[in-house]
Amino acid sequence: QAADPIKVGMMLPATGTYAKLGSAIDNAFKLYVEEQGGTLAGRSIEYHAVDDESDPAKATENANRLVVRDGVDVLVGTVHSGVALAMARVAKQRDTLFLVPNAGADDLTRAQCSPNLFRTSFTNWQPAYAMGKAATGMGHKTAVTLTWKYAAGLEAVNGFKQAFEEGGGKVVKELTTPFPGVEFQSFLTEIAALKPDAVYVFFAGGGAAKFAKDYAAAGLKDSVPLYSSGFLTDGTLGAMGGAGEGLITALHYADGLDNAKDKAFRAAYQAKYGMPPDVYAVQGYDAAQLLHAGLKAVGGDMSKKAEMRAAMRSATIESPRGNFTLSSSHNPVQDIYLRKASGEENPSTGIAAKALADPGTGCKM
Amino acid sequence: MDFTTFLIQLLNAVQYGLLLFLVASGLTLVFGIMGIINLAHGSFYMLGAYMAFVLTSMTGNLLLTILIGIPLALAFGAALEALLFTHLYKRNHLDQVLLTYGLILIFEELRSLTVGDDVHGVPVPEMFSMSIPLSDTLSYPVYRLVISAVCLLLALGLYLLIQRTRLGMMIRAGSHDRDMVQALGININGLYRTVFAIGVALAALAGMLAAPISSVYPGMGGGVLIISFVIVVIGGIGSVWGALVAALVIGFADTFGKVFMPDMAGLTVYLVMALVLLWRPEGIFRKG
Amino acid sequence: MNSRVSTFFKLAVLLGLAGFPFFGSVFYTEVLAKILILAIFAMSLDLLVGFTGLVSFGHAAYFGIAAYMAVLLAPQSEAASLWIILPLAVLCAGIAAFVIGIFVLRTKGIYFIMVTLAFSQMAYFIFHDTKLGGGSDGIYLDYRPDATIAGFTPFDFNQTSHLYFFVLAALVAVYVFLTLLLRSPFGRVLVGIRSNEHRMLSLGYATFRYKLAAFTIAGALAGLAGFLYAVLFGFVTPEYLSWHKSGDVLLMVILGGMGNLAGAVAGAFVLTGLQEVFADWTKHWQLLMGGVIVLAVLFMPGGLAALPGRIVARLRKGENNG
Amino acid sequence: MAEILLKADGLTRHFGGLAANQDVSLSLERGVLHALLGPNGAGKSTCINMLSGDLPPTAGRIHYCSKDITRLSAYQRSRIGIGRSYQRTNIFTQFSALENCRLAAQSRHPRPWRIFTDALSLTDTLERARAALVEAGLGARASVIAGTLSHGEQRQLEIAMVLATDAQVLLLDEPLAGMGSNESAQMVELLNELKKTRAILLVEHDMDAVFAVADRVTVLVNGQVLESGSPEQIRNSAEVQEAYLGVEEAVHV
Amino acid sequence: MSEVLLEARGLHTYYGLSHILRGVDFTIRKGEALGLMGRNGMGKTTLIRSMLGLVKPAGGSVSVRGVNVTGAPTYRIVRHGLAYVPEGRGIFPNLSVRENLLMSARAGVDGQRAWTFERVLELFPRLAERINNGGGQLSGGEQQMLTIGRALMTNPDLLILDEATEGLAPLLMKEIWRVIGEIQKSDIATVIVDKNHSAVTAVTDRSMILVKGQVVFDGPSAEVRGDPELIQRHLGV
Ligand SMILES: Nc1ncnc2c1ncn2[C@@H]1O[C@H](COP(=O)(O)OP(=O)(O)OP(=O)(O)O)[C@@H](O)[C@H]1O
Ligand SMILES: Nc1ncnc2c1ncn2[C@@H]1O[C@H](COP(=O)(O)OP(=O)(O)OP(=O)(O)O)[C@@H](O)[C@H]1O
Ligand SMILES: [Mg+2]
Ligand SMILES: [Mg+2]
Repeated sequence: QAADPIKVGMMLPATGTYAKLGSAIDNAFKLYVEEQGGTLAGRSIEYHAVDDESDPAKATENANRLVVRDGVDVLVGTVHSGVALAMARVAKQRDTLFLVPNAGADDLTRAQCSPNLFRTSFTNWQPAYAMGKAATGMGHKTAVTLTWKYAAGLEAVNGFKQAFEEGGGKVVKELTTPFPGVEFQSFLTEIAALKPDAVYVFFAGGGAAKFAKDYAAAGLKDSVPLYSSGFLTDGTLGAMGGAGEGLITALHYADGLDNAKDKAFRAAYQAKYGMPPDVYAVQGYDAAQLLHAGLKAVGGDMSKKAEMRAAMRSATIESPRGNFTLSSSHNPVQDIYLRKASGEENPSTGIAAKALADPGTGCKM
Repeated sequence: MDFTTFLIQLLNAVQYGLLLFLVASGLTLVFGIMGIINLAHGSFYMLGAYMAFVLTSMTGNLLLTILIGIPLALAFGAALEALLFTHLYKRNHLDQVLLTYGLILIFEELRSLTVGDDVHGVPVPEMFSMSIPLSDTLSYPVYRLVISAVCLLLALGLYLLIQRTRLGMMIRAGSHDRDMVQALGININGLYRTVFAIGVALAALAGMLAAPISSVYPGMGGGVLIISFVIVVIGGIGSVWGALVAALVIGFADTFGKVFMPDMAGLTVYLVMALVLLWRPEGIFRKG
Repeated sequence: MNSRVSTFFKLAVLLGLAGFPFFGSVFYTEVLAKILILAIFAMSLDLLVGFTGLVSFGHAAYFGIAAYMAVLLAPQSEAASLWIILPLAVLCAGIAAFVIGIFVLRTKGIYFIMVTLAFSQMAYFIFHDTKLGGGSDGIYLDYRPDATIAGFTPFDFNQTSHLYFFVLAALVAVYVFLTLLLRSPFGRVLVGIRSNEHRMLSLGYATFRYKLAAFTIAGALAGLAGFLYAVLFGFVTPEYLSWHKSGDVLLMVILGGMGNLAGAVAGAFVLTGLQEVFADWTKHWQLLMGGVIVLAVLFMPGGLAALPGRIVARLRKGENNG
Repeated sequence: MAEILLKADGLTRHFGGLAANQDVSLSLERGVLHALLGPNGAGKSTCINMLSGDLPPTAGRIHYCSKDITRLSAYQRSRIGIGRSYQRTNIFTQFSALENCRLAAQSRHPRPWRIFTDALSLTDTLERARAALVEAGLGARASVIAGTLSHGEQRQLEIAMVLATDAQVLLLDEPLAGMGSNESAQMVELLNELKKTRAILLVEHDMDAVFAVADRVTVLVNGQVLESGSPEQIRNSAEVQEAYLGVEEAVHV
Repeated sequence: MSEVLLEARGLHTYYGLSHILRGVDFTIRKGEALGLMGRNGMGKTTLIRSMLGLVKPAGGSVSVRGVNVTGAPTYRIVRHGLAYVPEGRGIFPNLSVRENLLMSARAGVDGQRAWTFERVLELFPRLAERINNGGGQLSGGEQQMLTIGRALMTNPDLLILDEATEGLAPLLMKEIWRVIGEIQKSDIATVIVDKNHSAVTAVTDRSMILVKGQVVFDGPSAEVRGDPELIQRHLGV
């Protein structure tokens, strides 16, 4: 039994907009395994990979490819929330261990939560809620939100709004634009006319870079502060040119965290892949750590599902982001940092919410 | 909405419309005039944007980049035509759909292999990097206005080329009956190669010009593909003015759709297209 | 190719497909079922593109609408009756196609392509931007429909092989139906419309009605495919209606060779099959896929359907020369 | 008095500023072949297009068997028995010559509901199609793909298709153009046969043929009726000679 | 004897498997007028298209002014001073009348521009009236005029007319025959395919009759005119 390897199914985007995030997760996961000498709890690891193309329409089949065809012991994935939701169903049906290293869909650890599903990233709600809290803390009374009209963005806006209004502020307008549209000029005009105290947005990737540039070019950056979940400025600051300088965002990871784990991780990652790691890499790394924690508890015997899951549930992960534990719905209970962009980095300026747990509403487990 | 805001939105609409025309201009030529269904238009646009990124990081100057980039794009377009497209003119038009779809996959993958999957920025050229204040809170980037101006020039140039020169006549004739054009002593193959190359160069130019404001990222070609077709078609295939008007119409629909029907914003462009084509089944400007 | 040889060949393929679940794994049975469903989808589009000359770029709308109906019309906590929900879903797709057809068929050629796209995109955004079908995250079907009729259960969809056979039977039925349809006076009119609609009008055919009928039938058959797809995967997302999906099926039809039902099936097999294989091989599968497509266009005029004929001709020529 | 099948009153059609037809009135009777002559661009095809429903008139009325059909569309007019041929060959180039005619014949009994019947098994239609091909002199070319027929043969096919529809009113737009002399002669014979039971409007520039078959002639110039009368009357009209026939011709005959 | 303009030797042409031209020899000299006759489907058009390179002959050679152009692209062949008026017109419906004429304009091989836009419009005043109309909106006869005019705009030395008088009204037809006579006087050679045998033999010096892709007669037009039996046998009148 201990002889044959554990099959890990990596279902990540290898093509398209999210390809880079997919490879960061993949890299870091493998980095951790290698650091352990290529084995976890005495068992070697065999990878099976599928490009999920970030296409929900193909998600069920792709997940089946790993779970049913290859019979993987662990399913790892993915970036796109819609795809992850479909994966969760497949994994649940087969009761296969499922680790989510990025997708932030609230539902994964709320209504769709399940004993076999563990997330090492965040809920869309978490950083947004923390940001909302921080924004009221800075004395803002009114805010406008803007996001792509899709689940992740709407969830983030909800989180922000909840915290902002709990803190006595008011969201005066919630703007949305079709995904993945990048023409923001009319929204900027509207924001300028509304003159709120703050703006909260949810964008990532190319759209994020474009938005920050447009925001600055419209002259709004100096008059109306812009806040966001960290994805706005992660990996996009270079593309923003100077437009991203000083932007304040909230996320469960930041550059230059002064902890040993992080330093070691960054050095190792840089050495192996020739580029600095990012939050996605951290999440992938932690997914491997979490798996390791579970395996250690059962001595590598994955048939002891209940035991293994209990161990994972109660593990404390020594993450580069700082230690975290899991909530009862299997989502990290973690510090959310406030970061201020500087150059191409997002160094932390403090903690927006300490040990923030997702409410896990609707999770019956 | 107060009046100033309305005026600014109007400006946004026009400016966005012109930007759309710029993006679609290459397609106006390749699809509208030559009749090639080119789904890879977005890829050529992406190519331009990435070229802007790579070349400006070497030359540090967007203008220089454009000067280098255009001949490169022309050569690339001519090579593609000679290798691939030239074999398809006598076939069913839908074969071009298949071919150009294959090209999208190839270009996308090659981009990923050579430049990677990062998001990149291209700096706005120094001399256009300022903004003009419009209201107490809002100002307008000069570079966008420059693009609008370029776009109008381009529209004029295309119009003159297509409607006023013999070259334009020959291309249009060629889209109808290549044999007959040849039989009149015109080298239709060479002509088509040239014009296709110009079309590719236009798409790349659009990518280069738009790079500073749109940033450069994987999949950016896909985003402009459908909208470009929408513009060429609802303008009336083969009409440059039509495309310009269509681009402005879409610019308006999109801008004011976002303002007045935010919940339906994704739909507006398509709603407008459906309405226009049901009203005028051959586009706003029928071909002459 | 000799028509007897081709019939024989088709029967052999059918036999092979029918035998697959007895030998293949559950996963590949599902993959094959998916391909068969897409083949139905492709044939339905071929009725429009290949035979009637109506290049629809929005065919996924009917596929997706029926898929949504498979979930939305089913009760939350138990299985729906197949014999009620299947006709309902197909009917909905057919009605949608009929209504949309009344509008889009006013246009021609490239304009038709774009209007069909416009309508399908509107349908896409309706599902994507409203809570109707779970928004952008999609919606799940928890119980596959139940085939019990008057107390008797002929097959059980929870067994993949049963579902597979049902799909295969549907494919054969659609193939036979379309073949007969195309031989009939009605079918001849459709082909005439593709060739020269104006002349059909002046010969006294109410071409609009014929086109509308074809559009509706094609929509309903696409709906059949969409329904089966939803049942197979238990999941429906707005992406089912997106233009990518419409494009995919159009590619199958073109690659297969327009105006040939078997070609459409072959197109579905080759495009989906190659992707399965390539994606398994390498993460740069798009490069291979794109390369194959480009080569296929250049060296396979007329698509897969024309291939046997070309090979035979080549062999004949060789014989004559040798 | 012969039975009037098709009657046009005051047909007018403008294309922008151009009046392609101006107040044109015609009537087609069973048993009569009516020739419509006129210089190029006079509006003959436009007139046929309006009668057949391909083009809506700007003004004027059209009656078929004293029913007003001005608003009927092209296919509806064809259904009630108005058939036409085109000046620019308008055939199904990808189909065999026979299938071209079969489709024409099928339009009389479309039977769209019989979707499980093989169209080729409907022998009435098939026979009608074959007969039409033979009448037009293409009997030996039935299985040839229409697009690969020579130009002259395509012209013959154009006529065969109208014949296959078995229309009561035939609107023929230059049926002889492009046909060889042999085929032309054959066609003249056919026209003489057809006109006994039908009403025919013939547009044709081949004067030998026209004067061999026409019972009445109307001459159109610049969209207006210049003269209408018996063939002799027309042939001898100085105005017609000047505008259309050319003077020597008249001297010649 | 004057210079040979266009010459074909032993042309064989296939469409798919059907053998259309079966070894045709063809010559035309500068300033000569040649009538090409034959019943429908005998291969007249195919012969012309083969010589122009619009279909690729399977065997035989074609030369223009002594230059071997077998297999050369059509536009090269034509640039030696040939102009082609195809049967069934072949105007560009998406171009206006003006554009149809202007797009083909070029000087002759000798650098002269005897035929100008104005001169063509003088020949066909009807076209001048419709000058801004779309080509597709012309009447049949007007389209025919346009095709001839377009061919003349290339200032050819050899004008190939494939059923150029189809659909022309009698008056205009006479005018065309007169023009063809004029053209010949200016040393332009013409190849005329037409159903009107008496007219063809009247304006041409030499006649050629094709039957099933083979030349069955090649000689003085006067001979054809004087031999009703020959016409009867090959052209079936
Ligand atoms: N769609 C159109 N748009 C504009 N003008 C048109 C259109 N159709 C025809 N015309 C013009 O109307 C006039 C009459 O055309 P019509 O085709 O009826 O002539 P015709 O008598 O049939 O001539 P022909 O003997 O040459 O065929 C012509 O001058 C033509 O240019
Ligand atoms: N594209 C084609 N494919 C196959 N066969 C063809 C094609 N074009 C012509 N043919 C055949 O070649 C033969 C000669 O045709 P061609 O057009 O040369 O005749 P033609 O002498 O010009 O006749 P017409 O006087 O009717 O114009 C005919 O039998 C015709 O059916
Ligand atoms: Mg006419
Ligand atoms: Mg011919």
